[in-house]
Amino acid sequence: MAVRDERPKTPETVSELPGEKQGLIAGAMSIVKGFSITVKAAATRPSTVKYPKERVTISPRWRGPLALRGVLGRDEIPLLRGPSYAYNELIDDLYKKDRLPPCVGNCPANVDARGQAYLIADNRVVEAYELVRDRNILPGVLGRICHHPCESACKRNFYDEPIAIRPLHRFAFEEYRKIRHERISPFPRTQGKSVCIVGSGPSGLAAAYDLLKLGYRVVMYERERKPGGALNTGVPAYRLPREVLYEEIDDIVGLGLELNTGVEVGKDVPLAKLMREHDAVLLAVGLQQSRLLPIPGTDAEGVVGALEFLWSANFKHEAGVRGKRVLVIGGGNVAVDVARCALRVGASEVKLACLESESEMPCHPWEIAEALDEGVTALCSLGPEEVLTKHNQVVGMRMRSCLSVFDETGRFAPKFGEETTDVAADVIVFAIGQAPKIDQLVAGTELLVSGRGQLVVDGTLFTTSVDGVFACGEIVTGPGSAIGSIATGHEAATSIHRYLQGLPLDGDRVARPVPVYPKHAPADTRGIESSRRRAVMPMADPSERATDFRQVELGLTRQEAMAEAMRCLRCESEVCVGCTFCARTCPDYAIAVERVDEAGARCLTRYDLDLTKCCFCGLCAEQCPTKALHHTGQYELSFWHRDLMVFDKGEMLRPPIGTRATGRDGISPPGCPVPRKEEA
Amino acid sequence: MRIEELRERVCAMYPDLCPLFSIEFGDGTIAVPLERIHSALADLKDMGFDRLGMVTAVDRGEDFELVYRLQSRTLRAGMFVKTMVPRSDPKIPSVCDLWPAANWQEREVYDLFGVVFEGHPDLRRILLPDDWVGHPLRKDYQDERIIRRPDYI
Amino acid sequence: MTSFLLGALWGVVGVVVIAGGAVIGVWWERKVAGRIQLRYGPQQIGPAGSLQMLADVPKLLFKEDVVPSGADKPLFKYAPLVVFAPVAAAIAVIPFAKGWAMFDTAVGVLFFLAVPSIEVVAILVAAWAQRNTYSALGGLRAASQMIAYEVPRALSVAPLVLLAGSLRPTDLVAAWRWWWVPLLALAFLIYLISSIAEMNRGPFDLPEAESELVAGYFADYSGMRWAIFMMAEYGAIITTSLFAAATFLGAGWPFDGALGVVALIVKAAALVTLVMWTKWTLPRIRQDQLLRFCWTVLVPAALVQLAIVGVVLPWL
Amino acid sequence: MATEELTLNIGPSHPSTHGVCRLVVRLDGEIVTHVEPVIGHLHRGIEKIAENRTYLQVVPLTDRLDYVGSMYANWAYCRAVERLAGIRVPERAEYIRVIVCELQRIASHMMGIGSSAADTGATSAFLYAFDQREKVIDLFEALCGARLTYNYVRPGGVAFELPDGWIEQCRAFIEQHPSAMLTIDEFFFGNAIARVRLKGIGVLDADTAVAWGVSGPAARGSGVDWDLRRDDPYSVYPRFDFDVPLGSNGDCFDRARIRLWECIESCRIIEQALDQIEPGPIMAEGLPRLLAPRPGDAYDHIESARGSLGVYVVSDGSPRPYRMKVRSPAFCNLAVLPEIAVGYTLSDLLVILGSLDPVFGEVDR
Repeated sequence: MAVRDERPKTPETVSELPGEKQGLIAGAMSIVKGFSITVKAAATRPSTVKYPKERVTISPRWRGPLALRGVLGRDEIPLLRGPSYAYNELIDDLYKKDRLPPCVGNCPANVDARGQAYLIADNRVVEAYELVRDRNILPGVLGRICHHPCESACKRNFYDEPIAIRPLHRFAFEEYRKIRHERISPFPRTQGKSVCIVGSGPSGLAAAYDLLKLGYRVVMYERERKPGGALNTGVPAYRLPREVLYEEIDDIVGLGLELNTGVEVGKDVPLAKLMREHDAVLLAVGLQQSRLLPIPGTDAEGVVGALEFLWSANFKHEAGVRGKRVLVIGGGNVAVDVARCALRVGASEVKLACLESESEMPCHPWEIAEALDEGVTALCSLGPEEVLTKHNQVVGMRMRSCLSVFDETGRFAPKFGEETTDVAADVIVFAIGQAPKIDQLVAGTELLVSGRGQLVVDGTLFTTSVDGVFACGEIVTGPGSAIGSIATGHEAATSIHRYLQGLPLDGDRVARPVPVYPKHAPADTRGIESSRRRAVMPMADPSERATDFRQVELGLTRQEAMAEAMRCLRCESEVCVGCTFCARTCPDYAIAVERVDEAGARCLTRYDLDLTKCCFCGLCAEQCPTKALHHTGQYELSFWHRDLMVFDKGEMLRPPIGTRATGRDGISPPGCPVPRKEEA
Repeated sequence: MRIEELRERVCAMYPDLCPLFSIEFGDGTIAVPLERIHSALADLKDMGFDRLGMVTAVDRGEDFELVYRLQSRTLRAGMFVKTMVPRSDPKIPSVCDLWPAANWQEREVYDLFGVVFEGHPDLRRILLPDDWVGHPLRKDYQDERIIRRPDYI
Repeated sequence: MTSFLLGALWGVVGVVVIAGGAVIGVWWERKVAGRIQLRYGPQQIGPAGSLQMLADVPKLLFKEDVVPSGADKPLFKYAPLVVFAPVAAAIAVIPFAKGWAMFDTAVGVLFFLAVPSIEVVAILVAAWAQRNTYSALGGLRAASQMIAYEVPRALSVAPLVLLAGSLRPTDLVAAWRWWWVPLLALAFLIYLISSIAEMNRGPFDLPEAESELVAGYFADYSGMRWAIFMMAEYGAIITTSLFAAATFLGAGWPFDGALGVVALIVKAAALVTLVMWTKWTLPRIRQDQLLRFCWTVLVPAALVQLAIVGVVLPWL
Repeated sequence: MATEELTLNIGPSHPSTHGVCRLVVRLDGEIVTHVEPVIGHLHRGIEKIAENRTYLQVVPLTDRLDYVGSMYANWAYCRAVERLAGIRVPERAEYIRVIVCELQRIASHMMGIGSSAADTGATSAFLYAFDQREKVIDLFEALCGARLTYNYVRPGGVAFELPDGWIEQCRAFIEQHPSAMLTIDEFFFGNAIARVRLKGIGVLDADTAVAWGVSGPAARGSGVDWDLRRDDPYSVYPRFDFDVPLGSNGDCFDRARIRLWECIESCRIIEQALDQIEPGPIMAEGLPRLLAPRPGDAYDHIESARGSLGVYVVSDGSPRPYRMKVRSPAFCNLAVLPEIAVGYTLSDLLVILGSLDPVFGEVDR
């Protein structure tokens, strides 16, 4: 670059100027040169501004005195509500405005957990349940089994501990349960069209709910005698009592769903017939088959798939492992479920072997921790090599040490070491994934199936190769979480709605934003008051609970739940909740916050900002979880009385266009830069 | 110079203090008994530590930990020299004769901790007024004007 | 009696001219300094801030008249007037037009050089009266500086007197020819430099060097008393410039009559601007350097100029 | 004639003491025979206050140390805390830190040159320097919303991402800055009066400078070739190519003019940094709100505009530092004033003080 070449070179010593001369003449010359420089400077345009005419602009990040946008007890927070076909737009809009609460953003179905906590804290528990049910069709179920991505994104992680969003779902359901018959009435059928849903798992139910709400007739078919899909067959009963599931599905039936159980589509009713009878068909059949590994010995007696094992454990409470040593292969949640079930159906010893190291295990850490509590042994960094058999009967498994599971790019590419170990076992359960089994289902239709036995589905619109046939749930996404399936159900319902209304399927449809939230280190909870701590979920005693299928988590009491809901910071709502973190962060103790924490009458009673102490460091507004506390563009902070420098709640809530600092309430002095509109 | 080299040179000079040489947070630190502090600092100065970066103290309860930070231009290294001064009799020889830079630094430590530097040419308070009572950076310093911080974090 | 009344009238006119000039001068200096320093200077009151001083003068008038408790009160109170009076008096002898000055005296040049020098006594008195080390230092500096620079200043005017053959300022104006300018360029420069030093302006503003002595000899003055010091300073700039414009630069030349007065004022204004410009361009010199400069450079140079004029005089 | 020494009390409120310093001066005529700086008028006990603040809350306090160069104190403190807590700072954050700190060096040196100019009465040169400083401050305002106390560098990274268009503004600034510097060079350092005022005044020889712990431009003016950016490299400085300007006489002229060349070198560093900076995170991942490093002590120093600025932090494992000590370069540099000011005139004394460029927020802490 030319500029770089012109850059002056640093001299050897700065003591001498280049071409410097001594003497009177040189001195006079330097003075003349000085005059030439000042003349030139006087001729150039001044770099200051003509004040009233060329107004000073203030940078958007200006740290002026603080103001509040809204306050607890005065302003409602916006509840995220909307028909499913417009919900993504709502979320996307909030996301673009940087006003999407992390719990909502991190949830695959964007359940309004913030609204739930708000309503529960306001003692409107049933409303809270119904708000959640809009996006999460089975709050009672998910309140027990969800892997709660909301809680891991919760901003409270940064301060102390996350809000117990999942137990609150459960609590809301327990409250709702008492009066649920009053609250259920069928949705009016406003559309003449009907939709058939195959499978009654979470995704199918979510789609059914959306479609019922939109006024369609919805007919559902379920293979098993009881509805619920994988929730019914796969989830162990100690985590999910079946009556909860059935009750919630009953509610949907009450909303107008025509549910046919014990009917296997493809066998009892051909799919082609359903496609003719209904305007649209949604396949939500899930994954039915456990994967096995292509290693020697898997055909031996004593090798079982996880789904089969769970099915028999759940329904028969007997899986043929009583008194036997069980080895579970896999490190996922299903593997942990299998291991814990195996203990409950009487296995003498349960081991869990996985490729990953302890820290990399794909299952949720709290699951493995609970399993270890109950007596499961985890063998990490071991890859299955061969099933050892004796007379076609399993006696153990040879495992090879695994050095690394993923390559540099993060793809699955395990590297094995030389060492092998033999693990003795009588039963080996493979919990390494599930696969779809749909050949019977699609027989007689034009649905395309890929070479690996998978249905060909568009991953964003959930359409299949046949017009009018849609798919959702794990059959599309592969093995995943219940809440993820529910999210696909909503998307599929949107597609079906648009299809039936004759709208283009993609068109102006907004894709769900996938925000990335910072990972927070576990907060240092030393020195934190107990009132700020998360409600502890009461648990059954590990040694007792491992023997039967009673629930492990016992649920929150009403008092605990209310207190927990009040802990919610209502992130990004721009309504101050009086969380006091600004006061705690302030290095000068310039802020004093007090609030009343009574259900139904929660309000902020005091918010004082002492500007005489404020050092304008901006830490308080930076960490404000609700963004209610923000800087204003004020800078002429002159007051005619010292007392006026203590801003009380009313002052903090005034529109920040001219504080009383200016001497004229609410009016900017002439020439005072007006804050930008979005700031105001 | 790398710290290991520095460690070797210091150890060669003071074999008995070698176990007290620790490397923590990327800096070499040597703990020296109080009675040898002046000679040790003088030897280190001869070794090439021509700059006295700072002199400070830490209130460790029974003792004050005096911390000298040395910096060398020729060795391209920095190191700490630490010594314990008993709280009951906080006296330590001054190093003003080695580095004039210690003059104000020691006055500051005297001012804020009350450690007396023997042989200092002008040991007076420096930051606080001459009539101030007490030494504020001591952990047991009391003053009714101190605003209590809230207990919560 | 009439001459006394006339004198009083002219005295009032002189004071008004100096005070008004000072007010305009302060505004103009602030504008000049502003533009040199990449600023606008006053801009809020009146067009281009020109009414700024109208706002400042009442402010100064209404300001509390603070007298330090340790001060020598009578001296402290009346010193400013004594500072101002000689400066105002000096304007009386300035030939505004051919053959006209308020007080046209045969020793006008001498009057102009001598009377303002009384200021140094007043400054010493003011400095002493405050009982303040800074002002004492400033006063001492001022005294040494002003007395020293009297010499080159007087020497630089001497060639004019030689050429005109008279000490009457109106005679100087009448005798002026255009070629005096190149001939007396050196004298003019010396006059300008020594006048700047004489009136304690930058770069020779050591007596009031704000970075060392805060405000030097008027450190403890405030309000109107302080303003009188400022007025005296600006008055000195104006009289000096008017005198230089009238004598060195040919008064109203090339015009006559009223237009000539305008031309004189324009020239004087240009000189005033030059004086201000110098202050805002150059750093401040040190006391010993200042005096050395006076005795080793200015005085010899003035003598050289005098010698040149003396040599060429017979041929004119 | 009987003469007597005059004792003059300069400050603590005096236009040229660069803050609230009091100098007790004994004068023989105008010649200074004895000078004793009396400091502490701005002592706020920041080290004591820091013991009662969390690690994050200390950052705004460090702003108030060297209020002409807040970024340095922020950075030095954050480096010490990061060392103590074992935090790895993302590369982008390191680049941003280098850029803002070099800008800060320019802003601070503009103050230094400007005050050298103002002390000698060259008000216009002072304002030309401040014009440049203003531009840097505007950049900082756009960056973090504050013009003096930035609170920008935080343990683990920096507080805010660079705003849109900031890099272009920054480039525009460093394009014009060297030529503006050369103008000041010609205007002030080339001026005969300024030269006689600065040359040979307050001579500090290299050995005295080292023995008194003088660092930064004040030491480099005496020819002490010591710059932490080059000699004890930290952050990403080894990746940049830059020169360290040196003086040879150790007088006020060298100390003042060295700052001017350091600004030009800073432009070089900023330009390279702006070329090399890449997108990425600006904050270390997974930082808890309350840092509670393991017990121990850590020291780190950086080359601030005034010299080597070190921060020594002792942790006892709690979320508040057990002890924080600031090794302030201005404090050490000021200590040498009585050594170099005696024998010059009163006018020179303040020029010498100005050439050491002390900031009393940092001296008194």
